[in-house]
Amino acid sequence: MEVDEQRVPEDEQDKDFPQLLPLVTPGERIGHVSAYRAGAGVYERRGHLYASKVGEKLIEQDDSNQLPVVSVETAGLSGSPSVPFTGATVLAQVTRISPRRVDCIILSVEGRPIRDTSNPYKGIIRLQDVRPFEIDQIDMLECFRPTDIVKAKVVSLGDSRSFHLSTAEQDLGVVFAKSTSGHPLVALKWNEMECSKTKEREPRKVAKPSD
Amino acid sequence: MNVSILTPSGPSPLDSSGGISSQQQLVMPGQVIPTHSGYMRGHGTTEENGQLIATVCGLVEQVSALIYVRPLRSRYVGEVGDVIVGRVDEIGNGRWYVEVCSSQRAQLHLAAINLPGSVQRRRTEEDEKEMRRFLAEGDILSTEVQRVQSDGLILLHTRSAKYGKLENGCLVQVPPQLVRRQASHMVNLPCEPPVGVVLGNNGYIWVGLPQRESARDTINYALGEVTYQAVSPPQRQAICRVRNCIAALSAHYLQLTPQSIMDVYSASVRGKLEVSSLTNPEVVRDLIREYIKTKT
Amino acid sequence: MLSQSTLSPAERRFLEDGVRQGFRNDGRGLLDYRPYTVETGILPSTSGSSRVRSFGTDVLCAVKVDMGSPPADKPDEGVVSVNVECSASVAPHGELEGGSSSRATGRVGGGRRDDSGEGWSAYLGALLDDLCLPPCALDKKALCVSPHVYAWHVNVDILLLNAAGGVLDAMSLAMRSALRDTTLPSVSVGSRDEWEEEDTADGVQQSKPPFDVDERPTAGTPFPAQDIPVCVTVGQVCSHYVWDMSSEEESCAEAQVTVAVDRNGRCVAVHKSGMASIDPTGLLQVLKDAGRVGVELIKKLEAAMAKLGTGQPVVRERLGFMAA
Amino acid sequence: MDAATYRPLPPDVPPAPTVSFGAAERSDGRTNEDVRDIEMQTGPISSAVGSAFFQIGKTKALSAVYGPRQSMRQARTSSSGAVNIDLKFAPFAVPSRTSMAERERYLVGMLSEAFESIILVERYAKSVIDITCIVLEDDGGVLSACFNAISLAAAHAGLEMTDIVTATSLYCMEVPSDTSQNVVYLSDLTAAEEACWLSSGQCTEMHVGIATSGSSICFLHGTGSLLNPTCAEQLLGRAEEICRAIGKEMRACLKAAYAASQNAAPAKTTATE
Repeated sequence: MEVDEQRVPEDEQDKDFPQLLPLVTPGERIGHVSAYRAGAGVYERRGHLYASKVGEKLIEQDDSNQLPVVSVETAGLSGSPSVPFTGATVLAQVTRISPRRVDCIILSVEGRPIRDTSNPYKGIIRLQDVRPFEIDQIDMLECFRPTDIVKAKVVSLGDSRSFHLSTAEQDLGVVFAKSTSGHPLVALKWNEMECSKTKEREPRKVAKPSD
Repeated sequence: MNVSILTPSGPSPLDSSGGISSQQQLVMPGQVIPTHSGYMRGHGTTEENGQLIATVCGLVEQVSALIYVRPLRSRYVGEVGDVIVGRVDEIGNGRWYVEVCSSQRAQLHLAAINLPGSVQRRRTEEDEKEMRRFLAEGDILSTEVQRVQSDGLILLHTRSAKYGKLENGCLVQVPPQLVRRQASHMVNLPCEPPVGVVLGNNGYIWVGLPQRESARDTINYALGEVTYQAVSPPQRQAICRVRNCIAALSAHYLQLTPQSIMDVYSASVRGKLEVSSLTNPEVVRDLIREYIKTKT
Repeated sequence: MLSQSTLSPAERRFLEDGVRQGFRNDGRGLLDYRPYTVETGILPSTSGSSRVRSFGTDVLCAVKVDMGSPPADKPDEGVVSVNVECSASVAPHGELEGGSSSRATGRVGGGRRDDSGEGWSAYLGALLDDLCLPPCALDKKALCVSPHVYAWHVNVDILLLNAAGGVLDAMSLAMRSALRDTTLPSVSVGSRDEWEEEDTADGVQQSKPPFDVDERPTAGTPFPAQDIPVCVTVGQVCSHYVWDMSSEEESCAEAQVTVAVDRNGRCVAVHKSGMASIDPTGLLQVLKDAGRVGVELIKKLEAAMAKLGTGQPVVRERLGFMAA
Repeated sequence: MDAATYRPLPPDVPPAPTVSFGAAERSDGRTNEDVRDIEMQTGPISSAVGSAFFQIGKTKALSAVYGPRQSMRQARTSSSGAVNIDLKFAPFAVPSRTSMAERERYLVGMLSEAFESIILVERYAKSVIDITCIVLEDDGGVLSACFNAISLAAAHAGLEMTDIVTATSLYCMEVPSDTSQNVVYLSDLTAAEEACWLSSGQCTEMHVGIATSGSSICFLHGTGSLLNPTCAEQLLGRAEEICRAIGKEMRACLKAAYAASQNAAPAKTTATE
């Protein structure tokens, strides 16, 4: 049954919120499959694209040969809660270290903090996902320590308890850590950090700072 | 629009013979089984002060020296070489967990399948990520028992041309005891138009479009070959009639072989029975009564 | 109505193509029903009982009637309570948390919160009570023996032995035939003055007048069940309407509409469930067809009950309780 | 209930509800088609990811959304998220302190089925979305009030949904007038009207949840003798009108809330770098 023509009147565009992009609410039709590709916050049904959350309608043209992407962006605190998905870059805090894997809780997904911390998403970094080279000589304790904040990429949804994360790229790894004396550590080399107070050196798998 | 409400009717025509041939001995748990010297004790039995006692209710079977009791109704017990049909339940650490109506889920290792284009090489991390592309959760596949571990765990393999994902058809579930080991389990029934049937030893039977002859002979026919085909109405009628015949035979606890299915199929065609009427228990009872007459 | 096995994409495509061609997996047309097998009076210790089977779905219903006091806010009405029990084999989905599983299996009955599946059967009981026993179908005033003092408490217990699609329909059929099989014993209540005199003797405790019950079944009055409706469930599978779905079809159904129809074709209740939304025109068409199917179902049910009524004791003894 | 419990009469005892034809008013001054005035507000509960307050007449419902968060249970086939609705009647919501457990469970069963189809659960794999709804005061029409409160809270929480779905309750009754059997259509009864007509069985009730931008029915539950296609068509037509009006209000409310949160946020930077 084809959903017939648009019922929400067009003139409802937002006269009194001039400075924002046009606001949309779930269910409003924002385009046709032939004109746009669906981005975040958009769903497709029977050939039409509809907004799936409250936010601003954004149309980006990333590369010329493909259709522009329409998405619904929600800035600010009321940003829609995000769930880790395969390929997302996340910030996680290490909770437990064992020889073959590191357990951590996921704090933010793609820059968006997870606001519901009562029952956080858990992630694990397996030995073979820490770095791409010399996998057999890795000593987990030289890469991570509990309470380190790690930037990682979600590899797969894993099993029902935790997501599988990986730090196998240059810009992934420890982004913030505290030394044994309790002071913040500063990154020196890709595998070494230095305590800001006691200048003590500690081994870590450090994320290359994106300066 | 036909609606019918029946009242319970007489006993099923088979209460007397029940599909059990006379010379086989039906034993109850605790019953002593007559033995000959030098016999080997099989499953379903136990030994107490020199006597062989049955532990399950079933038929005494004898294979050379081995004596065992085959239970009338139980979950599927895997044997090496059995052709079975299974449903992928879960995918994890390099293997598919396949539901085969047995005490535990069977396992199909990544190494035990033909890769696309049937290239022969070591399985890499990449293949493990691609597993869902070959067989996803819920998919139905025909496979063979490669090994049965001591704890009953069944290991499967599909390293031959005729096994793989099943498409264009539906699944019927019957008690595993009704599908014995027989010459061919993957058969194209000679009804008009032909219907492909895969008789799983574990009681899962796939009824669908006939398997393509050509692809089955080559050794390296990979999983990906099976695709969706539109089913024409006459083909669909034949498939549904075969499906109902299998359900009829299973309802009256009769052995399922390509021959028995074809007999019931032709009986229902001779009797000009509508496919939908085969859902009516009374019509099914008369059909089976007639089928038994022709058999004995 | 309830199916755990999630179908594979291949089975789903085959089934949906069949529905588009109007020819289902077991050969039925979209409107065809699988035959029900109905028995009544199978539990002698109850006031009324029935058993309904249809190709895998097996429902047992028993009605027990006892004397109690009418509810405070409705002093001139009796009480009818419906209670559904599931055997363990039927409700294994209970441990699947939240509603996610019902998305896959497209079941009627809303989300299940707790682990043991009670939530689902309790919800089913409430749904059946709401759909099949609204005031316009059952006049509860007829259940009152004497206002403020005595009224019948009718307990309808439904046991789901096996579920293979169309559970709500089978339950409503079982409930209607059990209530039709029920007879209310004839009761004579002590006269008013006996009541007064006993009251002062006990002080505040307000006792009830004595009543005596005539146990002979022939003396009782039949339960007023002729207007109780029967549920008819329709599933929307790839925008076609499919009646009396098997469990496979239910797991492919995007939405389900259950209509309760009484014996002269009047739609007495309607309930939509399932994942997708339906359009109003489709709903009105379903209401029309449901009227026709419901009347046919009830007429056939009455005929079967009449036939059962005559040969009742003979048939049951010879076949045994759980006969095929 | 042997001893009659003493229950103080509510101060303003509304006069017994009367049924009227055409333009004549109902006991509280509304015509048959009028819906009680509606008030809604987003974000009353700051700790929740999203929350909403919905009031129609005197019936008040407060809903809050927590999650999506890690699902506790071992749900094997958890390719899609789960919606877990918990509904409670405040102890003071209903005049008599009877236990509302059964009614709560019944309403939860209804609501969760509907919201599993509205919220795009497949975008929240392996997580559960907990939604709580508290009925602060029950003056009739609780089911649709809770439905609207939850719908608004979910939208405010930024959950991905197919549409803004709103619900309303409609009734029709056959009133024998001197000329002919006349069917009267009423919308949105108060508790007194419900008590008087619904329990006696003369009145047919229908609760409808409609997706406001596509006008398809997401939720439907009706009982009563007048559910024949003609009456149903009338009821559905009125329901669509009312639901679309409520939906329009909700969209305006959500946009206002979003704009307010933007103005409050100092630098308006786009969320993702």
